[in-house]
Formats: sequence, structure tokens, C-alpha cells
Amino acid sequence: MSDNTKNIEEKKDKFLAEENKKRIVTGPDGVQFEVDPLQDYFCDKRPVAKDPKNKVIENFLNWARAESLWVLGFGTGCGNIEIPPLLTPRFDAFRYGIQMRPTPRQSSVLIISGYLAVKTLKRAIRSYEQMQNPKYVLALGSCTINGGMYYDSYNTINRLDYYLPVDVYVAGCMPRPEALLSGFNKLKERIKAGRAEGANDYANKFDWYKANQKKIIKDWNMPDYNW
Amino acid sequence: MENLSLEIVTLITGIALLLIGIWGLLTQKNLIKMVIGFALFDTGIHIIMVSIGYVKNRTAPILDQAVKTNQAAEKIVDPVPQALVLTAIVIGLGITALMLAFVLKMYQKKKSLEINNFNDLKW
Amino acid sequence: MNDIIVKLLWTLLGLFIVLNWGLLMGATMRKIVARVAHRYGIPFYQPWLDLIKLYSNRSSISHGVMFYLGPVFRLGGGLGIFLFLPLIYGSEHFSNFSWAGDLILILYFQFFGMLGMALGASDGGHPNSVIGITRGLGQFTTVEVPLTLAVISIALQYNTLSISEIVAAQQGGFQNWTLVTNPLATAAAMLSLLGLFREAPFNLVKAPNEVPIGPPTEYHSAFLGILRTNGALLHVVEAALFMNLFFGGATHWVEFIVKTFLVYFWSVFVGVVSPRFRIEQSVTWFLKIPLAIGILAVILYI
Amino acid sequence: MVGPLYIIAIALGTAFSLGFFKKANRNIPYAIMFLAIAFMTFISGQWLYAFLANQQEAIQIFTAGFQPPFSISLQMGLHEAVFVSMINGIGLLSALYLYEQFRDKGVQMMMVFILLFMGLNVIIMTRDIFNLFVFLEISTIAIIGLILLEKKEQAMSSGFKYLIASGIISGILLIGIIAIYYYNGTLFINDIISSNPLLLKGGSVAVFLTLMAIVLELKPFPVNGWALDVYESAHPGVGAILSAATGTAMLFVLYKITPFIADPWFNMIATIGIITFIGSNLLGIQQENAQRLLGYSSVGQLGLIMLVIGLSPYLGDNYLFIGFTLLISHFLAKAGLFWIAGIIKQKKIKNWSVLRKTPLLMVLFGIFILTLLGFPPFPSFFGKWELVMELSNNHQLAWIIAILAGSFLEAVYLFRWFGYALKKEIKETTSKIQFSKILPPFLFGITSLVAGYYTNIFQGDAYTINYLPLALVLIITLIDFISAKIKNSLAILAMAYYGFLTLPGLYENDFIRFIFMAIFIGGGILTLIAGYAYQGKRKGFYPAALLMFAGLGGIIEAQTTLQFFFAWEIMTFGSYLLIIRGKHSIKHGFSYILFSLGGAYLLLMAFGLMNAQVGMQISALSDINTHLNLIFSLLAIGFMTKMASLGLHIWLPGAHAEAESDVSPMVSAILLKAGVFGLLITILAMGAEYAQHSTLLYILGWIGALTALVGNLAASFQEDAKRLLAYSSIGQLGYILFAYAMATHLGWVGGFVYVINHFAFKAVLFLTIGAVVLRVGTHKMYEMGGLIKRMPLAFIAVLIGIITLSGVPPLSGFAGKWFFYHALISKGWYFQGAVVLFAGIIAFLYCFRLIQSIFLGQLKDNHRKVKEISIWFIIPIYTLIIGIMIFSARPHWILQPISEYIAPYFGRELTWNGSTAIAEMGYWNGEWIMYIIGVMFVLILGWLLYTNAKAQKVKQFNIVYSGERPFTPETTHIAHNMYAGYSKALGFIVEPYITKLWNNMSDAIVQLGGLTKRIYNGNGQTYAFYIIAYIVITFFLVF
Amino acid sequence: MKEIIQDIKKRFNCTDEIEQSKTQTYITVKKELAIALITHLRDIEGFTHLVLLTAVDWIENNQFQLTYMLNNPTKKIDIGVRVFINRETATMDSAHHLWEQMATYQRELKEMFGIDFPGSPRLNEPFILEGWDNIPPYRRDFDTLKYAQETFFPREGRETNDPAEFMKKKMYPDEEK
Repeated sequence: MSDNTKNIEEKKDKFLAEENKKRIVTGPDGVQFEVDPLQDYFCDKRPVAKDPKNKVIENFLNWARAESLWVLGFGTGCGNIEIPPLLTPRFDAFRYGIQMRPTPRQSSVLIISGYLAVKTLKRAIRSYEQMQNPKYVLALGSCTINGGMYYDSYNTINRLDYYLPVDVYVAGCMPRPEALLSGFNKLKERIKAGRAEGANDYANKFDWYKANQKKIIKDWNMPDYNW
Repeated sequence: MENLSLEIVTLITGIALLLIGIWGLLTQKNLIKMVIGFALFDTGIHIIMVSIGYVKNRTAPILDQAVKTNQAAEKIVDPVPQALVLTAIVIGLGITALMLAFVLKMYQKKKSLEINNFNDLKW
Repeated sequence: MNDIIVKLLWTLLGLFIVLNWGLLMGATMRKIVARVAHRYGIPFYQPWLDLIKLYSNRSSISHGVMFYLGPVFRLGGGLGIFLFLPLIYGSEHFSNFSWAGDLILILYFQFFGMLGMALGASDGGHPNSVIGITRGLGQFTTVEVPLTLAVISIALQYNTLSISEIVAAQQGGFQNWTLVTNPLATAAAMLSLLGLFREAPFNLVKAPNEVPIGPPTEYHSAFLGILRTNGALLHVVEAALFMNLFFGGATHWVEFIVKTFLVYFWSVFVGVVSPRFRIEQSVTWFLKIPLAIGILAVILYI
Repeated sequence: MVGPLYIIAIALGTAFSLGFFKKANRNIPYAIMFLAIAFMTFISGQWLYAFLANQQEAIQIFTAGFQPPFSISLQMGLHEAVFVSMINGIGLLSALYLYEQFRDKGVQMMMVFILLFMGLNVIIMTRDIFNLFVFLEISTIAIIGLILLEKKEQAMSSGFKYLIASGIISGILLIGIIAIYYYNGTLFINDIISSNPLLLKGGSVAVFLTLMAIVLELKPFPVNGWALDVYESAHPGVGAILSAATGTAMLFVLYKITPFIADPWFNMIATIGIITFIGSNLLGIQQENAQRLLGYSSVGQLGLIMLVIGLSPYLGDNYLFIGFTLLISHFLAKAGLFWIAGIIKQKKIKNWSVLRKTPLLMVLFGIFILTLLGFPPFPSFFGKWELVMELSNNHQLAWIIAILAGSFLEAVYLFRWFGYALKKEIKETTSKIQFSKILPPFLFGITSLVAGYYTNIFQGDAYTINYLPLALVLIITLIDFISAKIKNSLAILAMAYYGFLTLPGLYENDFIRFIFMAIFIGGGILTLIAGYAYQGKRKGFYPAALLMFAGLGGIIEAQTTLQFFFAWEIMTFGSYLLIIRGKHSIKHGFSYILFSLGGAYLLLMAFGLMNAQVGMQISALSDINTHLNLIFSLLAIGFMTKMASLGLHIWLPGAHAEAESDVSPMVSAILLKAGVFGLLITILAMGAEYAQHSTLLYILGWIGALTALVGNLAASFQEDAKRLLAYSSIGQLGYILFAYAMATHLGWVGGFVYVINHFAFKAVLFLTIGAVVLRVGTHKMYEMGGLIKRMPLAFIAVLIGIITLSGVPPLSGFAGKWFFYHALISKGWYFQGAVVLFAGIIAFLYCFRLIQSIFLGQLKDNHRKVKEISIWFIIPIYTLIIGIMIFSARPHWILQPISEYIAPYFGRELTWNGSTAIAEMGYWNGEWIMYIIGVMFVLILGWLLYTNAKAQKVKQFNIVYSGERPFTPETTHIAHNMYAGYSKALGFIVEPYITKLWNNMSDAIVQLGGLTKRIYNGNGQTYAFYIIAYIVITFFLVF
Repeated sequence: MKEIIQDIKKRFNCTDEIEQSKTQTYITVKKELAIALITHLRDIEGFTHLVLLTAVDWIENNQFQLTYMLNNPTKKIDIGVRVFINRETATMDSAHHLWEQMATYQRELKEMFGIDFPGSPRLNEPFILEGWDNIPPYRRDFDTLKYAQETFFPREGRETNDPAEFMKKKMYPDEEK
């Protein structure tokens, strides 16, 4: 156990929200028992990498996946303003099989659209983990690459790939929708080539990612993996 | 005054007494006065009874020298009302006495003879 | 026994046609909507890709047994309607299992899928699912009212509730269609159809901006795949039901395709140009003009 | 044979001899007095025996050896013997009961007491009218003496009022007697009768005054304030004597002088009687003081019997039977109730819950209340029945209505009282109860039961009632102290035995009755199995449950309307006892019994009207030819109270929701079918010709449709699971009403599908929800949630229940919908039908709400460790589910015979081809639908399992929450006010208009009572005025 | 405006009047009188709108400067009330009873500057710094660059340029400075 995780374990109680603390509950039959919300209400299994088996079938499936990119409507930073134009008649992302989904369960692409505050990162991680394998991360703007103009901020991450497996970076501050479309095309290429295995990477290097995440998310008060 | 034979007089007296008695019973708030009213009422009834049994020019149904047993059927008035009235008087007396006893007891309990003070039980 | 197997094979063929037509029709409609908005729109094969993707997702989660069974019920509902509905008039092969029950069976079989879906989605434990379902059920109750009256009206008109016989009675040209012979019932039913298909203005159930897509919030991967399959199937089957009842049925597949397309197009057409109703608005809407039309339709045939 | 004169002799002798005893010595005088009364009782009993056993002639006794009119004569005949025995019997028991009081007060009281009974004896026996007056006065004085047993000031003042009043009355009587003598010349009653004083000039006034005085002695409303005060303030033992003994004696006097009054005066007596009956019962409603309430009740009962005497010209040969059964009921019950009041020493009826500490007293209390109300098997039941029948035979409908209205008012306060005794929490503990006090009411209670039985025997063959089930109930009652498990087994055995006795025969002869009997017996056994889940003794449960089932069985078996009504009342009372067992049921049980009684009285009226035409055979119902609409309307409304149709439904939700977990299915799934059965035989009796063109049925159809709509809609807006199911029952019964009202072949088959389905799924749902409630300890749905993880079996049961309920294929609910659609189109009830179908879809709302709020969604903290529902619930539930499955797959097994049964009545609209039902407009094959759906389901599930084999199981908070996480299960579970939007749109339909209407009505009655009771201002003088005014007004009304 | 200033100067002993513009004036008041002054301004002088509450870290003077910016919507004038508080103790009286939104400002100051407002609702709930365990980041003794470099895995090879210089160099390489 690294110092950091130890640190977090110690502080867990301090940052634990009231409703997530362990409590004694009386059942209807009068028997008292303990409820530990983090244990009882959340699944604490680790993610499992699911490697493709048959090459030929997988190529076909990857083609289908690439042509059917469902994007989670989650705007993380100022870059989110560039996403709605994608859907307008001018850019019309639908023709590339791109559509927005309101729930991470059904989405396959998470767009990190710009700088990520630590607080937002926590939500982004949660959303990412709730998406289903295979899933892809598209990072927009300099901020996700090296912090951009917020490189020295006390609260903004510098590089996203330490926390989430990024498939494609789209540079710019901010990148225009055209650049975004180009990024999507890049992503499609990667998927079709079978290189966009971010979900499996995340599962395989889970401890590393978690350590990085926990380093900056100091009030880590959730299960390690948000199913 | 010729029409006013004895039985009519007594009958009227009886009815008058009866009505006076009822009037007293219904208007007087004093318990004692109510009892008196009742007594008048009772007496009125008794007089009515006697008057009903009266037959003109006959005597009381007492068999003595004046009235021989063999003439009794013609001489005396109807004896039954007389007998009845005796019983009725006794009973009336009994009731009046009982009433007075109650009045006494009630007075002892509440130190009052006002009928309006004795309506705790109602509705 | 042999008969049954042959029957099953034909039914599977019908299912294959209907399913693919449903997917294609969905894509076409989306393309039409896109063109209305001056967009290019999705490629016509997009629904197939989406389905393949969903079925091939590598991971999935389950909230419980009922959550797992929900989509099964849902597709069962759609498939059931398909099975009990004669598709092509006069075709022995494509009348499916319609001898097991009449129109009433189909009307009530709609609930099978709805109920299962409602239960499955609620088992997911997501509040938005339940909100969506309550809205959906509430809206559905009044959607059915004009439809019921329309069904009564045509039952009176044709003196039967057997779909095959209703279609048979409409043969012989345009002038024999219920649309012509009983326009009021048709109108009431077509207004109900708007609610059945849940396009705007009656799409509060899905309401993407308020409760993320309502009931299927938690559904994903193969679950969602099944739901989408059902969606495609159901659109065609419901349209086919209306086609059979009001538009003379279909004697061959081309007619089938054209007519179901037009029926579905009616709902999309209204949806494209409409805003969205609140739930109490949509609940009461069906109890106003559509109900009045339905009552008139019945009165005319008493 | 000891001569009756010895009664007087002994009484007088004892009274005088008691005077020799010192005040201090009390036991010996008491013994002497007791022996004297015992001997008096013996003499009278001996005469009674002589008359009954040997058919002896009545004897005349002439005092002083002269013939009347020259001497006082007494008569001892059968009637006199009966009454004297009653009087002396109650005297004996009163002496026993008042033992302590006698010891306190000493010899004088004993003298007064024995003189009172002597007086009453003579009053009954004497044939001399003046003698009557004398002994009347003696007993009055004696009574007033007894009032002084209670030393309170209130007793004093009420005694004084009593004195004033009886003084005036005796004055009137005296005038009347003397006037009779004046016009008649005789005091001998027999002579008066033969001379017929009314024909003489002025004789009628004399008779009027006498009659009025005697009537006034019976305390007619509103001239009875003093008597009520005495009832309230006197010792309860004295109250018993005053009400039972004196009242009885005075009634006999009235009976004795009836031969010389004329017809219009009978009407006068009847009017006075009915005014008294209704008036005092009306005032009883608001009464909180137990003894005063009993006083009102006494007055009311005496009024009723006065009414019977007044109506005697209409009653024919049955006059004495009716009068006597009512009188004996009043006699036994009122004395018993007064005695109980004396035992528990609670003034307020709200405090009578202490009765529950002594189960024997509670049972006796129940017996007396039922005896008063004319519930079977007590004598007054038969009396009231005959009364109504005879009145109806003579076309006296108005009197019937008035009597039933009065009875209803009486039931209101008696059942309110009974409810308090059964349910109010016990505040004080009662002291030890002496044997001498409990013996008299106990004996009277037993007598009530025996009297009821012999009354029925006395009535003859046409009135045979199967007492076997009641005997079983009695046995269970007697062994109430043993463990519930044993009683449960015995109850199940008893039910099974009953089923074994009846079912095979019914299956052969009458398939419809067989279906209902099977529902009653089978459902009963299944719900009783759930009773094994309860620990302890469950006191009172089994008698009540078996009583209800006995009644239900009796309804099916009934051949005559009497048997039917008998069983109906038994069933009503049994179910009332069951319903009121719930924790908060006091109010609901009350409204249930009132609605049921109201309905029962309507039935009674209908049976009366029917009896006048075709007699009592139920099968003869179809022969009636006049008043068709009236009779059928009465029957329909009567049965609809049990079916909880719209307008008459307000008792149901509370009653069903608050009942115990295994009682709810009994009263919902099973009991409601009694109303359905009644309606069914009614419509069958109408015959197709009448039924299919009847406005009544048309209206019923609409009521059914609206009931379904309102019931289902209201169910959707409930927060309480059991209340939801209760409203759902209302809705479902609305369907059934609608179906039967159609009176067509298809409609009726549909109705039967609904009856069977509703029985099955409502039993499943109520049992399951009840079992869940037992586990989680709350009814509120929003306090549950996510229980599917803890109770999968319960979930499956509810799932199947709601699928059946909502009519989704392939389960049998769909069959109902299918028949409905076809039936309503063939019948032509399109719009009603559309309303019903709309209601059917609304059912989805509450079905979903039920299952989602309880089983799906988020599991609550405190339910994380609850267990699966009890095995004793699972067994009946799954038995029923198997039944549903069989019925769904093979509907023709049951529906085909039913279909065949109905076809002759309404014309065939449905044929069966194997398992395919073919109607004119369509077809349906339940079996194949089941197969197709089954295969399809398996295929899809297989496909899903193939594509989605390794789904990760997650926990309840692993849901997408916009990047956040849920806070607590409570805030994440959508259950409270679930259909807010929907209620905004359609909630106006379920505003409680009808509840308000009934509330306003009952408020108005209570207000009326409240205003009327102001006449009793407590002032003796006012009461005296009332007497005078009453006589004057009556005089002017009569002459 | 002038009158108001004169008036409150007298009443509340205000100093350092700075008239930024005709409609905007700043004054300084002692910590003890600050809440009273604000209440007075709100209730008597009609400054019913709280524009903002902000802080400046005068680390040199070991002081925090709080500025309550108030607006009088009828007269369309603003007044800024400045209060200096000790940087070590960093406590100020809460004014959430005057404006509900004051609590939000105070919460922010607590989170970013560590200034305590005892009694203010939800004061310790963070807006953005969930789980922050360092000194408050807006204090000038907090070195954000150092913190970011230690914490956020800076990507190697990053070059930082002044945009004006960089673009000038790139677009007009010939021009000399």
C-alpha cells in the first residue's frame, strides 16, 4: 500500500459524506444490524479486461463499432461549446454514425472537452467507469494534453492520460468542430485497426490509474470502480 | 240552581280541583307546592269518582239502622266507587307521603326546594 | 407436426422481412427528419450497425433478475403482436398464428411488453426510469380510449373482431377501405396512433432533456439491442395493425411496405412539426377531440 | 299443583314477616326472601309446565268466593303462566344479583323488592281493571323504593320525577277506570270486553284515557324523560327489573286490554309505537352514557312491541309469535345488558373495552346486542322476519320501511358500542367479578341461544335451518382458549368436512352454486392455512372466521329466502368480527356493519314483497309478477352494498386495508362474492326477457362501469398497499357488476371469469402483500422498495397476480377482457363498455405502482435483513397460482360447463371448439396462446443469455446518476405520490364526493338527534307538562 | 451620495473615502462597526442589493481586506465597504442574516482564503476543493505552480511563451524589438 492510499484510507472517514457512513439500523423485527453503505450499496468488484477472440469477427465488429459512435453528453469544460455545432446542419455529425446519448450506460465515447478540475475529474471517472466495454476517450484541447493555460493551477489536471486511457487527443484551444470531426475520424481509424482498447488497458493497468486518481482526489470516498 | 244537583256540583268541584292541581303541578317551582298540587289533583280525582257513583237522593252505602240490608239496593248509592275511592285515597296518600319523603331527602342533599335545581340528568 | 414446422419457417421469414423493414423504415424516417432540418442524416444502414454494436458489447451489468427479464418481456410483447397478426391478406404463409385469437388479443398483448419493460426498468433502481414509466403508463391509459371506441366502431361496422375478416371486408378497391367507409373511426384511431408511437408531441416518456431517455436509462449492450430490435419490430407491426384495420390491409409485400411506411410516416410527420406536451396535457388531450371523434364514430354505427 | 294465589300470599307474607327482623340481621331475611321468590318462580314454572305439557285449560280464580264482578278475579292461562314465569325468573336472578345491595340496605329493601314482584305478578294475572290500577301503584311505589338503592342525589331527583309522572299517569288511569265503570257498570275485564264499551256513549273517552295511561306507563317517546333519568341513575340491577320485568308486565296489560279497543286505535298504538321506536333510537345515537343508552334502547324496544300490538290486525295468527319473540329478546337482552353494566361499572360506553378482560362477559355482551338487533339465531330474528313477511302480505310497505329504519338506527348505536367494547384500548382494570353477578347474565345468554333455536323449531318445517355449521362454530368458540395452531387445523378440517358434505352434490346439480361454494370453501381453507403463520392463541379469530364461512355456505345452500337471510346475517356478523380485528378498524368495521345491515334490510323488504306473492322458495323468485322493478331494485341494491358498488363502497377500503393479513383475502377475495352470488340469482330469476330490456340492469351497468373507473383510479392514487388493493377490489367488483348486468351469455361467462379470477388473484395479492406487511411492519408502499432481492417468491406471486389482474395475455385475466369486448359489442353497451375498458387500462397504473413501490427500486436500510414471507403464506399463494395457471391454459374446463349452464337462460352466443372459444365476432384459444408465448419467451431469453452471458451483478446504488451517486435509498426510490402528473389531469374524478355525501347524511341524522334530545331538559315539571300535552294532543288527533 | 457618505462617516467613524466615480465610492470601516454599517446602509439608505463580497490578501500588512459591495437600485449608486481583518485569526462576523446569498460568498471566502464566518450556514462545505488538505489556495503564500507540478504529473517538454512575443516572432521574424 503506497503512502498515498494509506493516507486516503486514513482520511476516508473525514471526507465520507454523512449518508455513506456506517450506521446501526433496526429492522422491522426489532433486530439491530450494521449497514455499511459503501459495502452494501455499491459493487466493489474490479474491472476485467475482455480481450477479443476471433480476429475476423472482431474486425467486423470493430467496423460496426467505429461507425456507431455514441457520445456521452457530458460537458467537462469550456470546450463543450464546440460540441453542439457538430449536430447542426453545418457539420451534421450524424452522417458519421455519431449521436449523443444522455446516459453513460449506452455511450461508447467519452469526450473530455477541455480543462478538468479535480472535482470534475471525479465525475468524469465515474461516468467513464459506468460505460460499457469497448469504450473510447476523446480528449479535446491543450488543457487535457498538458494543462494548457491552466498548467499551474492548483485545481486543474495537467495530462489526462494519467487518469483515463485516452484514445485520441485533439489539440487546440479550443479545437473547432472540424478538428473534432477529424478527431472522430482518427478514432474510427484506431477502432478499425483494433488499437482502441482503452477499456482493456484501463482494466489491466487499473492499479496505476487508481493510484494516480487517488493522488489528486484526496477525498476518495467511493468504491474503486464505479460499476 | 235547580239544575245543579249534587253530583254535578261535586263533579265540577272535582274537575276544578283536578285542574287547579295540574296547574299547581305545572307552574309552581317549589317542590312542596308541587306536592300540594299533586294532592289537589288526586283529591279532585277522588271527588270525581265519588260523584260518578252518586245516585240522586240516595244515601251512603253504609248498612246500619238507616239503611236496611234488604232495602240497600234501592237506598244506597253505587257502593263500588265508594270502595274504589277508599283504596285510591290510600294509594294517593301513600304516594304523597313518598313524595314528601323524597322532597325531604332532596332538600337534605341540595338545601334547595327549587325544581329547576334538580335537572342534573338530562339528554 | 410437419405443418407446424413449415408454419414456423414461414413465420420466421416473415419476421426477417418485417424486422429488416422496420430497421430500414426507422432509418428512412430519421433521414427524412434530418432533411427537414437541412441535414444529410444518418446512413440508411445505421440501425443495423447500432444493433451489431449493441449486441457485441463486451461487458454488461445486471441489476437483478427482473432487470434481465425486462427486455425479454418487451421483445416478447412485440413479437407476440407480430405472431398473432395476419400480415398479408390472403396469404396462408404470412398469416402467422392469427387463428389463436382476434383483435382483442392483439390490443391486450401490447401490455405484455409494456408491463415487462416497466418492471425491468424499475428493477434497475433508477428514479428516471420510474418517472418515465409513470408518464408512459399514464399517457397510455387515455391513448387507448379513442382507439377502443374506434375498434368498437369498426367491429360494429364489419360485425366481426377477426382481423382477417376485417381485411377481407375491405377488399375490392380504395372505396371499400375503412378510411373511406368509416372516416371517423379512422380519425380517432390515427390520433391514438400518435400516442402509441410516442413521437412528439407525446414523447415526454423518453424526454431526453428532462429524464435521460426515461425507462431504458439503465439498459445497455444486448439489453438495449433487444429493446431496439423490438422498437423496429413494433413500429412495423403496429403500423400493419392499423393498415389492416383502416387501410385495406395488404395483399402482397410491396403494398405492405408502402402502407406501413405511410402509417408510420403520419406519426413522424406530426412529430417533426410539434413541440412536446406535458404529461397532464397529453393525458387530457386524448380525452378531448379524439374522444369526441371516437364517440361520434360509435354513434354513427349504433 | 300449587295455586297461583299462593304467589301473592307468599309474597305478602314474606314481606310482612321480613318486618320482624332487625336491621342488623341481614342474611336470614335475605335467605327468606330468596326462598320466597324461588317458590314463586317454582309455582309459576309449574303452571307453565302444566300448560305447555298438558295443554291445560286456563283457570279463573275468584277471591273471596264470589263470581266477578263482585270480587276480584285472577286468571291463570298459558299466557299468564309464561309472563309470570318470566317475571319471577328475572326476580329470582335479580335477587341473586342484588345480593350486596340488599345486604347494604337491609330488610326494607327486601320488602320493597318482594312487593314489587308480587305487584307485577298480580298485574299480569288480574282480570279486574281496578285491581290492576292498585297493583300498578304498588309496583310503582316499590320501584321508586328500589331506586333508592342508589344513594346518589341524582337517583333522588329522578325518583321524584318518576313519582310526579306516575302520579299523573295513575290519576289519568283512575279517571279512565272510573269512567269505564260509569259507562259499563263493571270492572271485570271479561265483562268489559263482552259489553264493548266503545259502542256506548262516552265509553270511547273512558277507554281512551285508560289506554293512554297504560301506553304512558310504557314510556312512549317523547314522554319518557323521567324514565330515562331513572334508567340512568338507578342501580343497573334495578334498571334490569324496570326495563325487563316492569316493561314486560305493562306490555301484557296492554295486550290484555286490546280486546276492547277498536281498529282506529290500533293505528294510534302503532303510531305511538313507531314514533317511540324511531325517536328513541335516534336519540340513542348520540348517547355516551351506557345506562341511559340502555334506557333509550328499552324504550325503543317497548315501542317496537307496542307497534306490533298496534299492528296486530295485520299480523293475523302470527301476531302472538312476533310479539312474543320480540318481547323475549328484549327481556333477555335488556336484563342481561343492565346486569353487565352493573358488573363492569363503567358509565361511558367508550370505557366498555374493559369487557375484553373477561371473555365470557364479552361473549354475553355480543349475544345480547345481537339478540336486541334481531340477528340470527336469536328469537327476535324470526320475529322480525315474520313481522316483515306478514306486513308485506298485507301490503303495509310503509310500516316495514319505518320499522327497518328504526332498527337501523338502533343498530347504529349498538354496534358503535359493540365496536368500542371490542376495540378501544383498555384504560382501567376492573375489580374481581363475583359469581352471583355473572350467573344471571350467563343464564340469560344461554336462554337467548336456546330460545332462538326453539323459536325456529316452533316455526315449523318450512323454516328449517341447518344448524350444523353453527354448532361447529360453537365448538370452536368453546375451545377458544387452546393454541391457534390446533384451532387452525380444526377449522380447516371443519371446512373440509363441510366441503365434502356439500360440494359433490352441488357439482352434480348446480354448477354455478358449485363454483361459488368451491370459492368459499377452497378459498377459506387456503386462507386459513395462512393462519398457521400466527403465533399465540388468536382469541376470537376462529369463531368469527367460521361464522363467516358458515354464513357463506348457508347462502349457497339456502332453499328459502329465510335460510338465505339467516345465512346472510350470520355471514355479515362473522365478517364484521373479522374486519374489526384490525388495529385501526373500529371506524371501518362500524361503517361496514352499517352498510351491510342497510343492505340486509333492503333484502328483507324484497323478500317480504316476494313472500306476499310467491312464498319463500328462492326458486320461486322467477315467478313473481308484480312489483318486479321494486323487488329487483331492492335486491340489487342490497347485494350491491356487499359488492361495494359506487355509492355504497365507502366502507370497503378501510375495512379491507386495516384488516389482518389473512383476513383481508377472506373479506376481499371471498366475502365480496356473496354479493355477487346474490346478484346473480336475482338476475337469473328475472329471466332473459325481463333482464335484457330492464332499465334497472341498464343503470346497474352504468354503475358497474363507473365503479370500475373510480375504483381503479382511486387505487392508483393510494400510498397504502392494502388500501390500494381494497380500491382495486371495488374496481374489479365494478367489472363483475357490469358483466352480470349485461344479462347475456357472453357477459355472464365473462362475469364468471372475473369472479374466479378476482378470487384467485386478489387472494394471491392480499395474502402476499399481507405477508410482506407482516415482515416489513408497514403498509406504506413508499416505505418499502427493492424487496425482490429479499423475497423473490413473493415477487413472483405478485407479478402473476397483477398480470392476471390487468388482463395481459396469456394468463386468465385476458379471458375476462376478451369476453367483455365481445359481450359489450353484442349487447350494445358501447359507452359503458368503453368506460370499463378505460378502467381496465388504468388498472395498469396501480398494478405497476404496487409491484414497483414494494418490490423494485431501492431496498431500504432497515429491510436489508428481512426474510422471505412465511411458508404458511407461500403454500396457499402458490396453490392459487397453480390454479390460475391451469385456468389460463385450460379455461374450457370450467368455462364450458358454465357456458352450458347459462345458455338456456339468455340464449347461446358462444360455442366451444376444444379450447377455442368462438363468439359471433371472434375467437380465442387460451391454450395455444399460452404455448406460443411460452416458446417465444424461452427463445428470446436464450438469445439474451447467449449475447449477454456474463453480466456483472451490481448493487442498488450502481446506477448512473449524472456523474454523482445516489444519496439514500429513500431519496432514490420513486414511490410517493407516484402519479402526480396523472392526478393533476384526472384526479378530480376521485374526489371523495360520495364519502362527503354519506358523511353529511349521517351528520344530519346525528344533528337531528342532538336537536331532538333537547326535549329532555331534566326538569320534572316539564315532563309532567309533556304528559298532559301528550294526552291532549293525542286526544285531538284521535277524536 | 455625498450626504450619505458624510452621514455615515460621522455615525460610523469611517475613513479612507475613495470616490471611484460619481456613482461609486469606497470607504473603510472598523471591523466591529462593519455589520452595523452594512445594516444601516441596507435598511436606512436603501442599498438593498448585495453585489458581492470579496477579499484581498494583503500579506505584507498581515491583513485581509474584505469588500462588501452594495448597490442602491433606486438611486443607482454603489458603495464599497472595506474592512480590514487580521490575517492570522482571519475571522469576521457573518452577515448571512442580511442577505441570504451572503452565506454563499462567505462559504467561498472560507474555502479559498480560509476566512472564518462563525454561524454562517454550510460554511465548511466545499464548492470545488473537495478534500483539500493544503493551505487555502487564494492565500498569497500558497505556491500554485509548485503545487501543480508536485501533484498533476506535468507533461515534459512543455514550452511556455508570452503569446504576444511568440506570435510576433512567428509572424514577423524580421522585426527587431
